[in-house]
Amino acid sequence: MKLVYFSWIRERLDMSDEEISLPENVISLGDLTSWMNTRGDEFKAVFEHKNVVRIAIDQEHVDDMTLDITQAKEIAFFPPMTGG
Amino acid sequence: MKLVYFSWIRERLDMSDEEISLPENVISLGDLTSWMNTRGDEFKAVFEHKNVVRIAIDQEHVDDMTLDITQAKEIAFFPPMTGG
Amino acid sequence: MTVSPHVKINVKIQTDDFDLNIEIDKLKYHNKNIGAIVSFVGLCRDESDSLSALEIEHYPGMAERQIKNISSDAIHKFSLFGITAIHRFGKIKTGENIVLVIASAPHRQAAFDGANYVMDFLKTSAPFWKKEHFKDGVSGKWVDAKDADNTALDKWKH
Amino acid sequence: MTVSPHVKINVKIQTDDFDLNIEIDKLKYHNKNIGAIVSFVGLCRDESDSLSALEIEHYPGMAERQIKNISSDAIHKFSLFGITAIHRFGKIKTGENIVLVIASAPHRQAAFDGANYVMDFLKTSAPFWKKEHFKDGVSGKWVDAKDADNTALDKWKH
Repeated sequence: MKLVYFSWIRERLDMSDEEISLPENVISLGDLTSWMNTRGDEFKAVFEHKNVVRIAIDQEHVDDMTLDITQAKEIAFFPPMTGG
Repeated sequence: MKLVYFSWIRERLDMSDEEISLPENVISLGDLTSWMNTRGDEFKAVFEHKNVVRIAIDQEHVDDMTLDITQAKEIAFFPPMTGG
Repeated sequence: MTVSPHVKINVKIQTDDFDLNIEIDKLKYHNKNIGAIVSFVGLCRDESDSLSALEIEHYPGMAERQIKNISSDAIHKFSLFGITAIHRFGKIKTGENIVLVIASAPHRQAAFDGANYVMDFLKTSAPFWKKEHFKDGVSGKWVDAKDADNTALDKWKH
Repeated sequence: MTVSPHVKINVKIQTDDFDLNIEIDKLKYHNKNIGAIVSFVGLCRDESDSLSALEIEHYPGMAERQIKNISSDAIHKFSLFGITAIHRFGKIKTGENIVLVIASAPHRQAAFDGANYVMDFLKTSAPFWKKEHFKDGVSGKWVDAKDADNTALDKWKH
């Protein structure tokens, strides 16, 4: 699975994307964000702010933490958008 | 005093403007429209429709029939505007 | 409310067409605080292919002055940097431009409101009259004022 | 509601600037039923001369698709003929254009509403992020999302 990062989340994690294999017990979107929070200090600094991290699964904006993500190809994490 | 006419009022009266001397008893805007109504069939056909004739005194839109018009230089009569 | 020294009002009543890019450049000139520019262009529709042209009559002098006043109102009401308003007169064929209003402002909603406000007044309160010429050669018909336009104007009265 | 065969949606995410006249001509092409065209141009303000440039990042693919969906929504919601939406990315200097939205419609209010609706979504829901670069050389700062923009979006939810 590909994870992609934008804006200050990309800068904080010092990478724009990565390929990962999910642990077997990560099924839902909520499982994923909880697991991300355990991946080290930089990840924790991002994912402890649950209210500012926005998520897209396969380029669709989502906010339902119970969604099954095991079939997703690409999951993106980014702060609130500031376009226009 | 100059009277000017626009749109179908101009066409109906068959003139775009005219110089007139007001009768002495014409003081207010209401007096003027009543007098216009007596100037023949074509004037009557226009000025009997009081609700559709709009008026500007010296290029300012007005609707107060009690206004004193004796000092006006130019009075315009036209139907509701349809610009834009 | 204070008005910026950058404030610009450009009003023209003309037979010629206008160029939107050029008019926007004039409003932008020497002002880097503009964050939003909203433009409205009104065109002559062919009304299901029945219309051949519009003929637009106006009251010279009064039209310019009134549109300048309305533009100045809009600038104060919405804290705009500028308004450009150009209204054509004479014969206008289907598909051609009739009217242009541009509002520039620091922020988005002010620019939208400013352009919309000036257009509502142009539709109902500026001394212009439209006559329709039809393709079947039937002699011209003066356009009636629309209740909807007057209702649109009422929304600013609060 | 039926959608006219004339309906056009043009969405581009690009580094280059855009030309408003050219984009309007594309929307008008072969359609003489358009009575109103509203354009919004968003620019990079210099914030009292402190800003030197914005850097805009976007999510390629998702940005295009989402703006196309929003444009299609707007066309159905307001019975428009077309929407053009162009958003630039990369480094944008003060005074330069950032974003363009154009809505074409038979009538005035639909065109205003259509352009305003698409802009509200671009501000809050399209995957773009802005970073400010200041003249004093202080390293860039990511722009925070504004509550006002989210409130503006809420007005369409009824």
